[in-house]
Amino acid sequence: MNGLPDRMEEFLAGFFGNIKFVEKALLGLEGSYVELLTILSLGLLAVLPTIVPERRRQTWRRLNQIFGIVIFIYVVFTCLGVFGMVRNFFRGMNEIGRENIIALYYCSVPVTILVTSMLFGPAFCGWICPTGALQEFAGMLTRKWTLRRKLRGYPFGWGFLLTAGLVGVVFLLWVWRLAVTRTFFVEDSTIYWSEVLVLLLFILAFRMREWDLKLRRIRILSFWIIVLGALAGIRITSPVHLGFAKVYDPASLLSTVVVVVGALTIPNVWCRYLCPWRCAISWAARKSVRFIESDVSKCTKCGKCFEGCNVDAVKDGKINTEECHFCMKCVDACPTNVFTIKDDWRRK
Amino acid sequence: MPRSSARTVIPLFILAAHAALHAMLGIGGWLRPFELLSLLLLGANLVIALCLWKGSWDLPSGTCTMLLIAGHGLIGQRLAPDSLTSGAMLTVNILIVYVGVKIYEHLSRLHFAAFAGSYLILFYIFLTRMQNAEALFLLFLMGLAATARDFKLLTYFWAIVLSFTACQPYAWETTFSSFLILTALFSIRDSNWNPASVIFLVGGMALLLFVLLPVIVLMAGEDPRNVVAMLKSESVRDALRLTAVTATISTVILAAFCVPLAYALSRLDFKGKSLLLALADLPIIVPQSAAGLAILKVFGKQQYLGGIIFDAFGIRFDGSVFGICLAQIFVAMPFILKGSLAAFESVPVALEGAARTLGASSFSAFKRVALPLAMKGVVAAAILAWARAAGEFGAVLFVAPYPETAPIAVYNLFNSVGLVQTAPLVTTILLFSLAMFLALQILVKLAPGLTRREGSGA
Amino acid sequence: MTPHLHIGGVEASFGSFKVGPVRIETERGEYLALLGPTGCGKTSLLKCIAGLKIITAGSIRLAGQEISGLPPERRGVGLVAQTGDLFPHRNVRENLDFGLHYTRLNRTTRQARLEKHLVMFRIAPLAHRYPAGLSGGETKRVALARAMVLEPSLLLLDEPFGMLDHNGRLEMAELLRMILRELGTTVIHVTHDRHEAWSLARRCAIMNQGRIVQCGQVADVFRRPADVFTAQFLGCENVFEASFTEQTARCGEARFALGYKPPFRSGFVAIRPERIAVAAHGQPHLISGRLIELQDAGDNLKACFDCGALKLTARLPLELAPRLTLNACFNLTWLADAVHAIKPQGDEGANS
Amino acid sequence: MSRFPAATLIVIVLTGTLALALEPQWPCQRGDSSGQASVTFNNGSEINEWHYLHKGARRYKPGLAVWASPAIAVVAGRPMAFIGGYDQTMHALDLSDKRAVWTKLTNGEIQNAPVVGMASGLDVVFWGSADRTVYAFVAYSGRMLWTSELVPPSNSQGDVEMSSPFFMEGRLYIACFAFDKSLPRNSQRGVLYCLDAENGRILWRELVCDGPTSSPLGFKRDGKPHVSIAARRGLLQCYDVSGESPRRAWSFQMPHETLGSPVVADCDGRTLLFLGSKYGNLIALDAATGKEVWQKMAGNWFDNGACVGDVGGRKLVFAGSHDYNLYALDARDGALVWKKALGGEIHSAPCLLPFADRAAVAVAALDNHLYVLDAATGESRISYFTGNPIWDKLVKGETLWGSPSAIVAGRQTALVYGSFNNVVYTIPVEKECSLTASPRSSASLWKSLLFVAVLFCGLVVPLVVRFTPARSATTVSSPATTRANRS
Repeated sequence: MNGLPDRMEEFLAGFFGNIKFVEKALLGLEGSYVELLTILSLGLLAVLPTIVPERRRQTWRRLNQIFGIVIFIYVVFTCLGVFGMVRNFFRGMNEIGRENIIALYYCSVPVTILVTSMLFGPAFCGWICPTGALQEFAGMLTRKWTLRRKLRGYPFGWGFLLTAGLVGVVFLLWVWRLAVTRTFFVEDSTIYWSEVLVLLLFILAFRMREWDLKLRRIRILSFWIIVLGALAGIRITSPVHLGFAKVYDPASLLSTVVVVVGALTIPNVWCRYLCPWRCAISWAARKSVRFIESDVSKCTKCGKCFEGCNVDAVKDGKINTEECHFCMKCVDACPTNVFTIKDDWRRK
Repeated sequence: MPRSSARTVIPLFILAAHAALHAMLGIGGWLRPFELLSLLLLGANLVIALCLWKGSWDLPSGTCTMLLIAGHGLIGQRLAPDSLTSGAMLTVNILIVYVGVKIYEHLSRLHFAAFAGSYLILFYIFLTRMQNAEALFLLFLMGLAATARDFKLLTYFWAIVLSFTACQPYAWETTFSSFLILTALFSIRDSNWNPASVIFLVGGMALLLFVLLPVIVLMAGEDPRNVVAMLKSESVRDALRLTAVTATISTVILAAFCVPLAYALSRLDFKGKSLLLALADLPIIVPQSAAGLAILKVFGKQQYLGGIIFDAFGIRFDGSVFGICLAQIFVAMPFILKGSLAAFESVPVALEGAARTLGASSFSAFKRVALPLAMKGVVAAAILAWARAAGEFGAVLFVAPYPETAPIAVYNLFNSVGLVQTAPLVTTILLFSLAMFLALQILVKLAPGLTRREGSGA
Repeated sequence: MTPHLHIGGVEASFGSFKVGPVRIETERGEYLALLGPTGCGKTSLLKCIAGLKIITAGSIRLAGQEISGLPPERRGVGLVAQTGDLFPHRNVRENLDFGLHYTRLNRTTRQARLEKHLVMFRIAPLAHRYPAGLSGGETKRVALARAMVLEPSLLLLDEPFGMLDHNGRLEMAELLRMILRELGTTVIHVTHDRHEAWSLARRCAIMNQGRIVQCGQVADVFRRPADVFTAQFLGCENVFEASFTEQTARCGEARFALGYKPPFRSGFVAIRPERIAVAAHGQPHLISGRLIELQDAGDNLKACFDCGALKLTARLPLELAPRLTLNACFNLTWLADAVHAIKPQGDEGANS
Repeated sequence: MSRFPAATLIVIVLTGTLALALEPQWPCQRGDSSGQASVTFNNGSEINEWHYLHKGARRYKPGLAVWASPAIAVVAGRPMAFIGGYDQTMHALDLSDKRAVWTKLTNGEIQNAPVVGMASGLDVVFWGSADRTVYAFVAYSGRMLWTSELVPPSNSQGDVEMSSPFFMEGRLYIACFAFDKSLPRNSQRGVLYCLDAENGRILWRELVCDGPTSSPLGFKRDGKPHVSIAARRGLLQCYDVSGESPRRAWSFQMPHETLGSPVVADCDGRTLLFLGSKYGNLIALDAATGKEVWQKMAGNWFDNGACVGDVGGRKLVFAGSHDYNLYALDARDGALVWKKALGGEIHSAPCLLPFADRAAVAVAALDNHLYVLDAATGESRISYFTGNPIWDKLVKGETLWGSPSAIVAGRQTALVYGSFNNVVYTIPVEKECSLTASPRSSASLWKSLLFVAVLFCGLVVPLVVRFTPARSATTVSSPATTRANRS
């Protein structure tokens, strides 16, 4: 019984064991640990969406996402996944005025993300975020099936229920394995997020049509849990955390697997319902300079934009800015050019 | 696409200048010949030149960026010791230049002035006034870039900057409170406002802040671990439990008597009613210590009434839970009575009349019409009374100093070990009270049936 | 046959204001309009009947049973207040269900009756709305339904048309007629608007300063107001002091034929303004007067004529408008039954 | 050092100590060359539970321990522990009297354990501090014997890392790495120093590598003293130090970076060195040739040194890994004897101790617990909660952490462990202890999962669904209208 999971874990542990290119976050100011490369690379990644050519934009985007994964896994040190980012931001703010370099070290990732979101729109979600990219790549496998479900208005489907059940089984088996092999401790709380995701999948199996948008508000709850956790000094690892840190963390591995498997049934399921950063980013990007303007009068209701959107943020030429990931798929898909990307510095 | 001559000339010129600069520096021995960063800078300039030439970047920001890159080629490396720092600075500077050009082009001169001024002040604060703050400068510059185009955001940004530089020991607290004030100020701007009331508001808020700051500092400044450690202590938990239990019992007793009384007072009119209402406020007027003494004088075990009760039921009030409840009931009574009275008075009598004609007895009408409609006010009053009862110190101290309730525990601890060691306990109690209070408030908000009062016939 | 509702000598006091003694009798299924100006005690009287006010004297008998001593919940009287008085914390359905809760009906019967009334009063689509979200007409309908769902034998309506627009009134009137027709409930309808009363009631009672001044068939009351107040309240602007000789009323210099002999020598004479007509030149006329004021009152023209000592107000058909010029003299005429003699004031009980 | 045996004798007489069981008294980091940080002492005095609290004024850097490992010695008949930390102070603690006998403030953090050895006929504590200085203080009085600054100060100096000293035959070996900002990364200098223990004179210095190093480890082979030292980036080197200047005997490149220091043990007539690396390889080398004997893979880093001991007639190597497991391997061939998963990443070096007449191994893990496991079976015997860290900037696997040390007093064993919460705990393992942690089990996980599930389905989802503003409630599947409504 121990054979396969053991080997799997060992394989993954070997895979994720130590992956950073540099053993410190590169030396910068005064030979200290500084995430300067983060500012550099994230800044570059954020600027890329603004200058890529319109032709084959989605290919560029995928490249950007792959580059984002590489950057986050191999270079960035302070971002321990979405939760760690919130926590580190708080830490960094606390260091301002005392250990300024450490403040920069911890704040650079979240500040860069928020600042680029405020200026260039929520492009981080659609173009850079490694968690989102992972889910998107996984979701490509079941694209046809999920699209059919979406176009039929999320009917109750045995297939979906079955897949949700599969996720649940993966979850429970792994939890059982964690529970019997080792004692459980605080950082593993990411298990709860996976659990919530599994429960969500089950709930959504029956009520997706009615509750999809409503349940997205759980993100806010998730955000506040993490913020309060940061205030209380509780470490909670995120899914995909194991990819960013040097530490192989089975609980994080579990939640990553659940998130990825979940993304097979609902594209970007983590972003939709649980991602705490999404709140902050959509807040920051509300009045961003760069945004997608839609001219509904041109819309022929062909449904192409709705088909393409991974997070169901657009329908019939109207964009729900709170959900939009700025992937610009709708812009590229629209046959009548309903959408235009605008830079408006006067936007208030 | 027709290209203007500037599009062709300027990039080439700057590119040439950059190359010449590097050649000069290289020949003069100022720069290592094939230093990575300088090659990168040249490469970046080439890319931007191409972008400019192709027309996919607008002229002013492109030119400024190229100049900036050239400038970094010249002096950036002298300033920053390593290529990475230099590169990060360059990135942030490009962002600033880009934002600055855009603000200059698209927004008013006032915006640009605010942006440039902010940059200079940040420069002054972080690079001139503070030591070792280059990192912070980078951090805050990014913030400035994001917020500069909106005065409201810029104000918030400056609130953060000033809180974290000028008000350092209380940075979070100041941020929090200034955000509160700013949000309030910004949100009134739209409604019809006049200078007088805004000034009054600001003044009042300043005082409110003065009241709130100690509380906020106490709560934010304490290490959560100390609080947890406090919560783990048996005596503290006992005190908190006792406080919660006695306050709840007192509130229940008060509710059982005062809510019907308030209903009666709101519905009946009789001689001496106003006198009765005035007397009901007496516990507020009487100093707590005096109230405690008064209770002791009547209900003390040695006293007449207290003696009778003790003989008859074996209940003693001084130094027991009953005494605590008694003192709490005494002080909290006006709050629940007045609150419920106001709530019941807001319920139209006609509704009860309607209920009567529909077959409800007067008790039933109270239960099914008056009480549900007044419930929000009644519960708010009960919560207030609960808070008052839980926080009661003076009267309880006289009547029943033991078993310790939370306020008395604070007093005793302060007397024995002093300020520093008492602080975590106070924070604990504060958080506990706040949590209970919020929980009750949320409960009232969320409780079904109580939320649908919008537009009642009041 | 004993009257269904008998109110005999009811008196009640509200502070300094006194109501009564009041005496009203209605038959079963009768629709009685209780007319009176604002503040005359109509609503108070309703409250007395419903039991929300304690009466100090007199008796109220409903279907032969004395109810004045009973608490309101046991009187079986439905009351629809002016504002509707819906319970804001209950939705429409729960509002209707409120009274049923006390009826000891079983659940299915209750449900059935509730559904029936929801449909009957056309409020089924509103069943889950809260009163705060209802319009004025809807509120009234719900209030009416709430009272009627208990099937009271007596329904008291307090200004049911108050605060309604024209369409709302029509709808409401239709509903009330239906109640009258299908449920056979005795209704007392309190209003200050005589048109409202005319449209529904066959009997009406006029109330003034806490007393019933006249009670009778609508046409009767309208044609033959018992006193000056009633006449004026019912829209008769032309009331003049007069002395009577045989069948003639003398009013200053003018004389009017009455068509009957009043039982008193002096008193008042009332001329219905609607019955006054402008006679063509040369036609026989009763009086001539100079037009001093002309006002378009919507469905008629209100014209004031200065006829020497008298100032006559006439309600003329709109078609006359082109013929009427201010300060011109016109000949006025009316039929004999337009004139009604009114007993002098202070002569109590002469007509009752 | 001819005076060494004589001095030992004098001390024995002086202190009345009957059993100082270990022959070379303090030759290594905290313990003997087998890595056992245990000392036995027997003069009848009891060691009771003691929490020594010292709040340093320094702010802590991320990833560094508050306390280094303690060194325990019997000095003047009293069991004493010497421990330094990021408060820059060396504390000499009397474990039976429960008091700090003396403290010495230095100018830099003390990142590693001190060593107690004999010099000038006295028990002397040697330690290195981040002020680039080696201190030698008389153990029982705190009188300064000598100090020696290893690296001259310079303007461009950055962080300094001083290893634990190693005391062998009157000589003190210590490695020092001072980061020089003026130099490129690949021309930094990690240097091994050899000092005269009597007066602190530097006998020789040897450039070991271009980065930080582990603590040096001395052992004897063919009667000749050797010192082995590992560079952080994975180069393990062995020097013959019998002559005037060191001679490199061999070197071995580890598969990846190493954080711990090597330990040595005799095994079947061979002397083996054990060292773990960042990829999770624990490697046994022949100390004579520097050739790999066996290699064993764990799930993650070996963060600290290993520990070797005789358990039930077998020589076992114990090492804790970041995959939460404590591994017990057969020293001869690396066969896995047992492994035990604990509550967190294991960051400390294990330490052997007798516990109820059986060998036990104590190890601290990042879940803030100190575990005592049966050395033969890996069964968990007891665990202690050693407090939450006072700061939360745990950077796992980037530093050497403090490890527990054990002292055996008569039939009773005590663990000394400097925790991250400013406290040095002295824990008598067979007596009542206020820190004893309740055993944890998987049940708590299942319970809390159930709790979360009930909370989520029973409270969160109903509330979220019910109290969602109408704009999203009415436009469930059409965000378009959502936006239209808002605007």
